[in-house]
Amino acid sequence: MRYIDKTVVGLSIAFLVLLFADFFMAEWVRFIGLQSLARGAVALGLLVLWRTGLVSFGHALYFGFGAYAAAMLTLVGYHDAFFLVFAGTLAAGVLAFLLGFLLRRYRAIFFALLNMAFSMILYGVIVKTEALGSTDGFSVLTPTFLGYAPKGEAVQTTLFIFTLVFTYIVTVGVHLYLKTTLGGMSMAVRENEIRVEYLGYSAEKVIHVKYVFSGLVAGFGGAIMALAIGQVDPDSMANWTVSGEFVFITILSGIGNVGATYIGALVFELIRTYAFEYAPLFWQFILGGSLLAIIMFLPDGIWSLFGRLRRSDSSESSSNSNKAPSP
Amino acid sequence: MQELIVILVDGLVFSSYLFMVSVGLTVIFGVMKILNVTHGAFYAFGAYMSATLIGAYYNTELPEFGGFLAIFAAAIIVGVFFGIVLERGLLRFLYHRDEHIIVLATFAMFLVLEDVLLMIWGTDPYYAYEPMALLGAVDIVELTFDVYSLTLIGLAVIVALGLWLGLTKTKWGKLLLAVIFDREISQAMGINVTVVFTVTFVVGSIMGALGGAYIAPTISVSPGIGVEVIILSFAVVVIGGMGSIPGAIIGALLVGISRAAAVHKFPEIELFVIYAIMALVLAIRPEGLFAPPQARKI
Amino acid sequence: MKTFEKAGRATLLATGLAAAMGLSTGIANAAESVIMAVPTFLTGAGAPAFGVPARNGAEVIIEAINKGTLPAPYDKSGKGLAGRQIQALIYDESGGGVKQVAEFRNKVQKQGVDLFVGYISSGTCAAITPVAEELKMLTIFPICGTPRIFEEIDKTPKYVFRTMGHATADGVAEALYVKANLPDVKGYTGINQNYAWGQDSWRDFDLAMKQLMPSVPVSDKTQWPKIFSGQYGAEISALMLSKEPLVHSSLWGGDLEAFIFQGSARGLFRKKQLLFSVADTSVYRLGKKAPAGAILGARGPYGIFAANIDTPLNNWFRKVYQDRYSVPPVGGSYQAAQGVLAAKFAYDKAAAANGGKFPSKDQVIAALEGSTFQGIAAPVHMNRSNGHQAATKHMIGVLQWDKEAGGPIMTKVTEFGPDCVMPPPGVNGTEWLKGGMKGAKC
Amino acid sequence: MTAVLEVRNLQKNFGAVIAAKDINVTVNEHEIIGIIGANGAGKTTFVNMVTGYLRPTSGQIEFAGRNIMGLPPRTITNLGISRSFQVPQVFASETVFDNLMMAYAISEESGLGLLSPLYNDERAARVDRHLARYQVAEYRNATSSTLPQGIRKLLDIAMAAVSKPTILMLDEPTSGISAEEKFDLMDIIMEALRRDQTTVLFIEHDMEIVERYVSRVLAFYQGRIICDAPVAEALLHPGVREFVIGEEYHRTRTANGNGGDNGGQL
Repeated sequence: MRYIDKTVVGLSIAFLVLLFADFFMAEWVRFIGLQSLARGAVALGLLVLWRTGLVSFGHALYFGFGAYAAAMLTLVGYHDAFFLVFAGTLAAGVLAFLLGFLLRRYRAIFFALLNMAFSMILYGVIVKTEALGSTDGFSVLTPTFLGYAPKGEAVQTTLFIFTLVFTYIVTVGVHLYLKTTLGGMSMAVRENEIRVEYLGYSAEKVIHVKYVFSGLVAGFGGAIMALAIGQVDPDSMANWTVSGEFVFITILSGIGNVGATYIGALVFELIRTYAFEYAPLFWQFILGGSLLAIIMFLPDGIWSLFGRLRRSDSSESSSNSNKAPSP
Repeated sequence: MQELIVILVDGLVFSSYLFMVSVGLTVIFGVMKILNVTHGAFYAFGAYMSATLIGAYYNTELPEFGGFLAIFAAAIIVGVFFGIVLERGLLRFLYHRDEHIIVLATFAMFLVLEDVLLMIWGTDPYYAYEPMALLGAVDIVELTFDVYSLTLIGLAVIVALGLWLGLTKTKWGKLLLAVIFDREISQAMGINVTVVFTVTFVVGSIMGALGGAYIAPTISVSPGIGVEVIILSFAVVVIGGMGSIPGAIIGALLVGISRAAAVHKFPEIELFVIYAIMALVLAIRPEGLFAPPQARKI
Repeated sequence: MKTFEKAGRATLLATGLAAAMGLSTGIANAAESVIMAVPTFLTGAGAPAFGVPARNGAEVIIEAINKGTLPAPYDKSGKGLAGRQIQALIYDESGGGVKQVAEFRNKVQKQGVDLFVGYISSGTCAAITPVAEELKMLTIFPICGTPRIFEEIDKTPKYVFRTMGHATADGVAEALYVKANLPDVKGYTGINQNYAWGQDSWRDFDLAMKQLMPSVPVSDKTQWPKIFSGQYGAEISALMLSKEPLVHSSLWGGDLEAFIFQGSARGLFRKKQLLFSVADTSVYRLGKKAPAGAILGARGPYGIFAANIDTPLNNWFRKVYQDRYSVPPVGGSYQAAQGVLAAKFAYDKAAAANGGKFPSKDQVIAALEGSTFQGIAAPVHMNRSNGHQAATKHMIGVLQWDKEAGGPIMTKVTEFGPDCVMPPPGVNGTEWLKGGMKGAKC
Repeated sequence: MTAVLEVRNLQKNFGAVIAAKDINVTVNEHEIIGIIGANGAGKTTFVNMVTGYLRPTSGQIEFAGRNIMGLPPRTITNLGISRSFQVPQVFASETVFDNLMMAYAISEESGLGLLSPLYNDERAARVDRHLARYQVAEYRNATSSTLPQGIRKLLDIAMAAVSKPTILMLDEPTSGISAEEKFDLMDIIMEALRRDQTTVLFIEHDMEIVERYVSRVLAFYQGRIICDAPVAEALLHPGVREFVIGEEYHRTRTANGNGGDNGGQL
C-alpha cells in the first residue's frame, strides 16, 4: 500500500534524534544545523511551489521580510522568541497573500522573475532606510523564551530546540497537507490547468494558497535566521543572490520528499563552510561548481540518491514552459 | 533651460549605458527564454579583456585611434569564446530541463566565472583611460562633457538599429522571429533551432561583453563589477518587457532619464528611482511595457 | 581545549561530505602557537582598495613577529606573541554581516581561533561585535569606521577593541582643515555612496562644519550615488552646476577611481575643490591621474601621510612592504599592521606581568585596555570607551605630483592631536559635534 | 421534455472574423445531440462558448433557467455542464487511477473538505467502479502519457463525467480513432452516460456514428446553424448534404477529423 506513511515516521525519528543530539553536538555543528533548519524551511516553501510547476527567484523577499519584521520588533522592546517568530512568519504571510493576487496570474519564468523583481524592491527600500542601518543592518539581541532568558551556549541550545520543534510541526504539517485534495492539486495544476478548471476548481486559487504558504515558511526561516545569527542586513537576507541560494538548496534536495529540503540545506551549509575554510579565495568557484555538478549529474537532487520517489520534474513542467502570462 | 538640456544629455548617456549592458540579456531571453545570469560575467570579462588589450595596444607605437579596435576585439573574443563554450559545453545539455534549472545553471556559472576572473586578473584594478583621454571634451550649454561618454549614445543607436535591421530585414532575423514565436513549429518547419540557439547565444554574449568592453575606459576595472550589472540589466529588461528589444530601449530611456532628473532635482532618491519605476511598471503592466507576443499553448 | 574534542566528535558527521568534496577536516593547531584569524576583503570591490593591502600589511608584521625581526620598540620582546608563533588564518570578509557572523562562529567553535585581528567594513564590525562579546573572543578591529560600535552596539565592551580612530575623527579633522586653509569658502556640497559608510562620513563632516564654520552654506543637493554604480556622468554635471566650490567625498576603491577618471575628463577638479576622506588608497595606483590639488585624508597618520615619518619601525615597514609587494603601503596596510602590533604589544606586556608565562585571555585584555602602544607611524592611545577605542593623531593635506621623485606627495599637511579630533572619553561623537565639540584640545 | 439549455442569438467575433452568428438552440433533458459541420464551421467555438472557455461577443446562454454567459469554466462545470476535448486533457505523468482520484476529489470536495486526505478507500472504490464502467480498468496503473489514443480519449471523457453533469459536451470523441474502434468506443461512452441519463452533445464528423447514436442534429456552416432537426430529417436537408455530408463522407473514408476550429486548439 503506497499510502502508508514512512515519511512522518522518518521525520519523527530524525526529530527525536536531533532533539537528543542538541545537548551533545559541538557549537559550530549546532549553529550550522540551526541555519540549515532555517534555510530548509524556505526551501520547503519552494518545494511546494515547485510541485505546482512554479519556481520563485525572489523568496529572499519573504525571508528578508520575516527577518526584518522580527528584528524590528526587538528594537521596540519585544524579545520573546515565540512572539518574534510568529510575527515574522505572519508578516511575510500577509505580504505573500497580497502579492499573490498579482503573481498567481503568472507561470513559468515570468512568475520566477516577477518574484525576483519584488525582492529587489524590498532590498532597495532597506538600503535606503538609514534608520534600519542601511547596508549595515543592525544586530538583534538574544531572545527570551516565555520569560526564560538563556545565556552563553544555552542561547543556541534553546534556540535549536525551539526551531527544531517548529520546523518539525511545519514539515509534518506540509507533508500531510500535500496528501489532501488541495495539496494534491499541486500535481493537477502543474500537469494541466485546463482540466483543473473543467473539473470545477480554480487553478489560480490553488497557486495562491501555495504561494501564501511558501511566504509563511520563508518568513519563518527568516525570523529564525535573524535570531540565530543575531544580525540582519540586506545583502545576506534580501539580495537576489540569497534567493538564488534557496533555489540552489531546492534543486540540491530534489522535490521528492519534504524532509530532503533540510538535508539539502545542510549539505549547502557544509559545502559553503568547507569551501570557505579550504579555499578562501575561490569558495564561489566551489559553490558554483558543485551546483553545476548536481544539476548535471543529480537531476532529481540528493533525494534520488535514496532511490525513492523518483519524479523527473524537468520533463513535465517544461511542457508549460512557453506559456505566456494569462492576462 | 540649461539644466533641462544637461538632464537630457546625462539621461541619454546613462540610458545608452543601460541599453548596452541589458541588450545582450534581452536578446538571449527573447529567443531562448533563458534568463542568462552569466551575463554579468560576460560584462566583467569584456571589461577586463578590453582593459588588457587597450593597455597592450598603447604600449605599441601603433596609431592612437586603433585603441578603439581593441575594445571591439575584446568584446568579440570574449563573446565568441564564452558564448560557444557555455552554449555548446553546458546549456545544450539542459534544454530539455526545466527552464528554472537553466537559470540556476547560469547562476552557478556566474559564481564560477567570478573566481576565474580573479584567477586570471587578480584583485588589482585595471585602467584603460587612454581612449577616453584621446577624445577629449566638448562644451554643451557651457558645461563640459567628455566626448567618449557621448559616443556611447552613438554606439547604442548603432547596436539598436543593427539588431532591428538584422531581425526584420535578414533571413536570419526572420528565422529568429519564427523561433521566438514558436520553437516546436519552427523545428517542424525544418529550421535548425540548434544553430539558431548557438548563434543567438554568441551574439548575446558579444553584446554583454561589448557593454563591459566599451565602459572599461571610463571606470576602474576591478572585482565585483559584474554583480551590479546583472540587477541593473535585469531591471531594465523587466521594465521594458522580457525579451523585447524595443522594450529594452524604452526601459533604458525611462530609467536613464528619470535617474538623471533625480540626480539634478532630488539626488537623495537616486538610489530608489530604478526600483520605483520597476515597482510601478510591475503593478500596472507586470509583463513589461513591451512584452513580445507569446504563442499561447494549452 | 574541550571544544576540540567535541568538534572532533561532531566533525565525523561532516567528514563524509567533506571527504566527498575532496577536503579533509581536522583542526591544525600546534600546541605552541596562537591562531589568529584575519578576515579581510579578498574578493569583491573592497579587495583592491582595502582588503588586499590590509592583508599584505598584516602578513608583513605577522612574519616579522614570528621571526622576531621587528625593529624598535618591538625588538626586545622576542619572537611570536609572548613566545608563541602566530598561525594566521586569512579569509574573505565578503558576503555581508550575517555570513560573516556565521563564519566567525565557525572559526571560533570549529577551528579554535584564539583571537581575531581584522574586518574592514563597518557593517561587518557592527555585526560581529555582539557575537564576539557573546563568545568571549578577543577581537581587534584595525580599520572599520563607524562610531556606532562602542557608542550604540556595546557601550561596555570587554573583548572587542578598535585600534584606530573612528569616522567622527575624520569629519572633524577635515572640517578643521577646511576652516584653517579655506577660511572664506563660499559653501560645500558632497558626493557619497548611498550606504552606511557614505551616510556616516557625510553626516560627521557636515555636523563638524556647522560647528566650525556656521556661516558657510551647505548645498541642499548633495549627491548620493548607489554604491558600485561606477557611472557618475549625471552626478558630475550636477556638481559642476552647483554653486558650492567645495565638494566632500568619501568614495573609495573602484567607485572613487571611476569618479576621478570621469571627473578629470570633464575638468571637474579644475572647477571644484575636492576633499576625499579615503582617497589615499588609490593615489599611488592612479599616479599622474590622481587629482593634484585635492584635499586628502587617510583616516589618520597612514599610507602616503606616513611617507616622511622617520621612525625605525616606519622606515622598516615601508621598505619591507615595498620590496615584497613592489607598491608602497597604503592606509589599509598601516591600519591592519597596527592591529597586529596591538596584539603583539598586549601579549608581550601581559606575559611580562605574568612572570614570563604565557598569559590568559583576560590578562591580554587587561594589558591592552587603556594602554598606549607604538603604531607603525604614530603612538596609539587606547583611551576611549573604557580603553577599547583608540585615538591617534590625524593628518590632512593637499595632494601634489612630485616631479623629481616622480610620485605623488602630500603638501600643506596639518596634524591634529588625538584629543583634538576624537570626542573625549565617554562622549557620544554625534552629540559631541552637535554640542560644539567641548573639551577638544587643539 | 423540459429544456435545460437555451442559447439565444449567440455571436462570436475574432477581430473581423465572425466565428459564430445567430446561434439559437434549445437543448432538452436526456437528449443526445450530434453537432456536425466542416472544419472551421464553428462547432468547437459553440462548445467553447457554452462551457465558458470563450466569452461570446453577444447573445444569451441560459442553463437550468440561469444566465451563464461569461461565467468561468469552473463555475459552469459546477453548475452541471461538463466537457471533453479534441486533444485529451489529462494529467499526463500520472496513472489513470490517480487521474480519476484527482477528478473525484476535486468534484466531491469543497471548502474545508479540500483539506481532508485526497485518498480514501471509498473514493478509491468509486474510482475503480468508474474505471470498470468505462472499461479502462486494465490500464488502472498505466501512466496516462503512455496510453493508446483511444484509451486516452476514454479517460478524458471519463474524467469529464465524474461530476455527473446534467449536460456533457464531447468534442470529436472519435477523432484520431481507427474506423474499427470507433463504434466500440462510442458504445462504451453512450452506455456509461445513459445510466446517469446525461444529456449529451457531441461534435462528430462521421455520419455513421451520428446516425447510430443521436436523436437530433445541429449542422454548422460558416458560424451559423443551418439545420436543427431530428437526425433522419437532417441528413436529407439540402444544405447539410451540400456543405457538410458531401465532404464528410470523404473525410471518414480517408483521414479522420482532426479539428482546427477558430475556437482555439483544445
